[in-house]
Amino acid sequence: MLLLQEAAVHATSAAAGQAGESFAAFAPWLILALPLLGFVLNGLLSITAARRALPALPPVGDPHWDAHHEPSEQEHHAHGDDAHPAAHADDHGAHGHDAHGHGPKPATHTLPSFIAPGVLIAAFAVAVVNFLRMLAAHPETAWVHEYWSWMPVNDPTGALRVGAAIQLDQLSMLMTLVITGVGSLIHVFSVGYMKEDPGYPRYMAYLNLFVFFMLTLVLGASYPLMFVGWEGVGLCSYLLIGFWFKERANADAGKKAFIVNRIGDFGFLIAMFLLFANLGTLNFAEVMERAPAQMAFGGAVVTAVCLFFFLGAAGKSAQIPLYVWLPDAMAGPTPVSALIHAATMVTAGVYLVARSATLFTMAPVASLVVALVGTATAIFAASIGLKQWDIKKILAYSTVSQLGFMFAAVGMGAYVAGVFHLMTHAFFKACLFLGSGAVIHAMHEALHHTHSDMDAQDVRNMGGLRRYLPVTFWTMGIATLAIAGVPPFAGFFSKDEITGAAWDGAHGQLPLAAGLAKVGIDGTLWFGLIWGALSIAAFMTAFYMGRMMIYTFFGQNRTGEEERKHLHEGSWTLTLPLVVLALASTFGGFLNVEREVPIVRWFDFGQGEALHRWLHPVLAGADQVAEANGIAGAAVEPSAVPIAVAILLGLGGLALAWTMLSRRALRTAAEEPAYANGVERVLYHKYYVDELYDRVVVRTVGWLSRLQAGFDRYVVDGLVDFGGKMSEWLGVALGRFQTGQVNTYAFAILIGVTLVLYAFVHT
Amino acid sequence: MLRPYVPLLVLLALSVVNAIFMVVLSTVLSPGGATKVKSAPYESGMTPLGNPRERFSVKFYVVAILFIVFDVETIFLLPWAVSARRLGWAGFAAAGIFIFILTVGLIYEWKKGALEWD
Amino acid sequence: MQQIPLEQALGLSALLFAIGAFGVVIRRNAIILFMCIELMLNAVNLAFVAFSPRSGVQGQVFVFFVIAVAAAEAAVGLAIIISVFRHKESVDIKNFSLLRW
Amino acid sequence: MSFFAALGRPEVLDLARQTHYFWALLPEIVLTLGAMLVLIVDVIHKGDRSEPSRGSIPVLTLAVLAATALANTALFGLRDVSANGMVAVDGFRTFTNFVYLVAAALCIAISMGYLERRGIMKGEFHALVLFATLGMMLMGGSRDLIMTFIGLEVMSVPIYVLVGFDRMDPRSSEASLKYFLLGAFSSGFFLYGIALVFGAVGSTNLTYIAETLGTGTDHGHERLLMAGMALTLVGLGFKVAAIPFHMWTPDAYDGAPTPVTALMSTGVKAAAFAAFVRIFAVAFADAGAQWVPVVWWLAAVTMVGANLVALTQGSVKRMLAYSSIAHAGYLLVALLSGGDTGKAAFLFYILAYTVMTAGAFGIVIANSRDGEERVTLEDYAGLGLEKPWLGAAFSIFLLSLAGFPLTAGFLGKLYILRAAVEGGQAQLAVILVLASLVSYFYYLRVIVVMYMRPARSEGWHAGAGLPLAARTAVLAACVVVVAMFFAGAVPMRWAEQSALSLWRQPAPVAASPAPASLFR
Repeated sequence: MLLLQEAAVHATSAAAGQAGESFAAFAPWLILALPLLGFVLNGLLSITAARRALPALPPVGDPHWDAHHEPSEQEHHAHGDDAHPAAHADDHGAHGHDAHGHGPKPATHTLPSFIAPGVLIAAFAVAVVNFLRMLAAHPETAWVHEYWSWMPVNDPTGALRVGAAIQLDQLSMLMTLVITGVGSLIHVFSVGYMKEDPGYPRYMAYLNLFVFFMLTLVLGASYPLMFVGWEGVGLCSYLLIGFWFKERANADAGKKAFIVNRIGDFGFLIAMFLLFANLGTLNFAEVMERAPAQMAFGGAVVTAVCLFFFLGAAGKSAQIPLYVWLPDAMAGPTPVSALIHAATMVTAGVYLVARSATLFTMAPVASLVVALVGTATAIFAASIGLKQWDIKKILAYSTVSQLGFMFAAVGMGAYVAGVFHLMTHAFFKACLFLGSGAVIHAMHEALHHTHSDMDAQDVRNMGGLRRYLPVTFWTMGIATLAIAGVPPFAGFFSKDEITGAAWDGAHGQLPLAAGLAKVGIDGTLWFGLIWGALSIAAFMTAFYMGRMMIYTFFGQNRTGEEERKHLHEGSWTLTLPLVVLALASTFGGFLNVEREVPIVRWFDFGQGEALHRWLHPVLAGADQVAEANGIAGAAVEPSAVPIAVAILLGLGGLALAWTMLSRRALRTAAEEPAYANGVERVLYHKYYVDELYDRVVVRTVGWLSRLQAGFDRYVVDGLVDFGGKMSEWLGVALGRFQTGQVNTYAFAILIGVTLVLYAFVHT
Repeated sequence: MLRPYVPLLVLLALSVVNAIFMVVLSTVLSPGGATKVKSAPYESGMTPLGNPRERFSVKFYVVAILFIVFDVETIFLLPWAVSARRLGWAGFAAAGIFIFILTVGLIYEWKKGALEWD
Repeated sequence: MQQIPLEQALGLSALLFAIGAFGVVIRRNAIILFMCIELMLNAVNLAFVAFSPRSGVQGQVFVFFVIAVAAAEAAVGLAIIISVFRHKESVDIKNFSLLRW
Repeated sequence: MSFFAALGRPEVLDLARQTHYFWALLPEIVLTLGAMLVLIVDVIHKGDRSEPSRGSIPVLTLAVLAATALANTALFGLRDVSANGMVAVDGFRTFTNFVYLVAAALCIAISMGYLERRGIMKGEFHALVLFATLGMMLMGGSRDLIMTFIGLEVMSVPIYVLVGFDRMDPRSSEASLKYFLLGAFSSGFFLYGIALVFGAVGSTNLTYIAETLGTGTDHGHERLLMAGMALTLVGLGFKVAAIPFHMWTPDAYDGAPTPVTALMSTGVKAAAFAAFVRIFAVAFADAGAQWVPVVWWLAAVTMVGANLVALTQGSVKRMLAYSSIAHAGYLLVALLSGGDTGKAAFLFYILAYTVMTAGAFGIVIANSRDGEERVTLEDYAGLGLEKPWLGAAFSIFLLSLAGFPLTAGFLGKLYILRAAVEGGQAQLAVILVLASLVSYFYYLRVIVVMYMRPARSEGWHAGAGLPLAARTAVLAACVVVVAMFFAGAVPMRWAEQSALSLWRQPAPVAASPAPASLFR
């Protein structure tokens, strides 16, 4: 009730308060409140379900995943009859295969199908209303409203004031649309994909909670609030990766993600402290206002802040060296991979950098580091993707690689390009992941009918699926063209803008190039390198995506005679989101077309570069910094070279894949070796980075913790024993020194007393 | 140098003298010779013979504890009694509160049965 | 009359306190441990009395409080020792190591 | 508080007038009378062996605590103009008094059912809890070192008994003996420290000490004062369980009946910290150059050491004991940060910590059965699935202890970090962050086990649960933990005002250092 009143009050006050602008937000709190409501309702349902269904609860296992792991093979047979039909009964009902006799589902398992997508679609609607209003008004300043004071107001020092405040500007608006829009589609897909799982309400509750935190992350008006969302999405990601937690590998993957993210969070926290210590505020608006005045351009402080923020971003967005958790995160249900580990959460790091554009513009060195790390990640992950067999692993490395592209963009100061690629990537990667989900779903169901223990995710076991899954094939095909960078699909434009920025930088035309020159670094060489590396990565992208499509959908089917009969498309809840996302992947790129570009000059999109103009107010601070320091980029000479190269590489990669692989007679996973030669072996094993980390980091930590385990036992007691020895030596007068528990403790206290006394008397 | 310690020495001497004096006095004044019963140490009615490892009843202990607590009470009451007039009603009230709290403790012990031997 | 110098009284107090503290560290009979603690408290009492001429008569009042507190502690402490004795038939603290690390 | 004004409460207290002590000590007086009432009522009922009366004792105890809380509100808005009263009359005392009362009430609430199960349902338990609470209030609210010492003993002696309350359990007795011996040992050091400070400054009155140190008067006994401060620090360090004075903590916490563990890790620690603040951050404030480096090391070692050792614990109860040591380190950081922000952060955190820790122990109780403590990690496997409410509540408490967003613990840690950064203790802030990163591991491990491992056997958790009153208390604790996050400004504002009042003591230096005691 209180919230409603607040909303009514602020709706009027905001309308009156925004001087000169007529943008009046429409209950933006609803965008946050709706997913939270969904979480609460689904959570209650899940608790009820867990309580009631407890004795009869079948063992939980991942229907789409478990066959993939060797240790689970035996188990697979043991509990297969319980877990698998539960996951597939949706289609079985129609086809009359299901002999397992599940009765009508209880309300706890039917209501979430309406609640979870319902709240998301409603939130999306609210976001659209706000978007239309913002489009009409195009306010130059961010709309910020504090709902209540979260951290103290009458702080005696007057320093830190953080309110529970929403910031609505062009950037957060865009992110909100992507999250709620793509999120709605993935929720719908989830209904089809997950509704037979015993943990269905719990799944939907987590998913809703994730969306809530993700929206908190993008809508929060300060770094601490962003951090709340940041931690929250991490938690949800952890819960969802380990959703089928009975499988040890899944739980381990969840833990891995969580722990790696903690390292990043450490960076985020340190960056916040540094910012607060230097600026005395953590609200976005105030930080961006004070930073140029209170911190030196290119100085150590702002560079440190940016680098620590980037450490946080690298953890969340899976950049070198913290990328290792993301491929393992594929242990979660496939819609989760689509939503969290492709479309939204992993892009939070890009959002963080774009949100802090002012700071990064002030720190050219940090920006260059971001760009270089992004580029290295892009090419590194793409090369691993060349030789993976698991369809989700291919997409996972592809995601890491594409995130590298985004970081390369925001690092080079091409914030719009980065955000643009973030958006198009959300479309086509979500489409690809959901498509792979549909494939796995179909494969798994077919394999289930013959009780085959083939791996449902290995492309070697697929082949020729386009005949059985036409909708999936066409939608994934479109998304593949998009990610490969074939014009006029979405990915082409966004990727071209990134490589174009690198090209410009190599010619000294980027503000960052001028900024680097100002601190004494010649950036042009670096930018040339970035351009080359990104081009190669784009080529690899086209190749491995082509490879995945060819192995999955073309050639002979390798699933098996009997299984083949059961391969078919899923229900409409599975296909509809695919179609919508494919459409978005087709047309999304035209949002930001440059009018002057020769090849697309034929299309006329108003003034062109809509996204640039849309995001301009958000980046105004960064532009001012650049101008004030005399590093504003020179007028960019449009060049056809990078565009021509980009088109050539995209098409070339696909063509090469087709010529090399389409004739190849592949055998099933059981027969076909995973790799043929040394290079392939290294790629297949992902450069052995996991093993390296295991040796260097995990074992060291394990060793350290065993050391700590022994600390109380050996060191403290050892100290006491040492003290005992000393006393024996001293103790002719004192008699024997007897160690016993209470004596030991008293002795420790006595040592403490001695130290404290010494410290006091000698200062 | 040692002058300030003279009172202490006097105290020490007096206590030694007193101890010797008591022992001598009882030897001189005691009638008759030592029988076996008479030479046995006096232990408040307990028979002093038997296995030294034999357990006492815990009642002894309870009574001892009660004694300590109520004994210590006097160290507060004695200084108060000495200057009761100067402290006036405020002092009286304070002492009253003190005794009241002790009384509650006594009631508790009584009801608990700590004062009964069996 | 001339007073005992403060240094000497404090020295004695510190010595007693140290003896008590060392006793706690090296003895293993719970009752003796407790007696050592009482010795420490009485060493403090001596210090209070020694400070009294200079810092005010409260020093002597504090001693009363300390004695009373010590008596209460003694009552409780001995009860605890008895309760432990009933389990172990011993008051040797070396035997008490059910709880560790 | 016009209610108390109508009863004749003066607006301004002058503790030189002894009748004013009635108002200054009103909560303590109510609590004393209530505790004696509980004691007597129980023993009288026992006379007629009427078993049904058993249930009324906890209710009566809670009523006494409520009455005390009400009496505590009489302190709102009171000012104290006397220089040398034995008790402080300020917002800091009001705030911390509430913390002790909350701790005691939670302890009583979660003990319901537990005592019966272990066959130790005796009225003395409740009376002793009340007396211990009285000791906490005296210790944390005192403005005189001797009063602090007496408060400490009034608190500790009942706790010694409570730790060994389950006489049939050798672990309980053993824990009691260890805690008693080491507690008495450490209070010896504390008392010696008091004696030396008394000798050096000439008074045990905290205000007087602060003024004397503040004016920089050369009292000519620098060494005595230093040694006195050092030994006082040791005594307090023991009670707050800072490393290296912590070694009793895991044993005593582990062996004690769980509700007592809850009280020890919350109320006792809060009282010791309140005294710590009053003695070090106020009275010895101007000797900061001497004690700050020492306490800095204590805080750093405590945070790092406790978290590392906690990693290796297989028992949840023992893990919580080490966690409580680690939290002592965090609170020391708040204390070191100095200034009003540091004190306010301290108050906020101690409140949050009390609620979440007591709640966590409530779940430990819920998970144990007829006389049998189920405290190992394996005992918790599957709890989250079979008892979703218990699992959810425990997760909330553990996440809060770890400092996860959406909980009071997160906000509390953030306040401490902010205070530390402002107060120039940035290194400590970094250590705190690193240490709590480590702590995530062992807190989350429990949650992982609860949700991701099957129970030991079919129906293993069938008997887990709490009686209604205890359930209500745990639920309330959950709500408070979450509410303190979302409405963090409300308790924070209160904490700030309370912290401010600590520094706004009027207290002009009186000519005579003599405290206005009853024995004047």
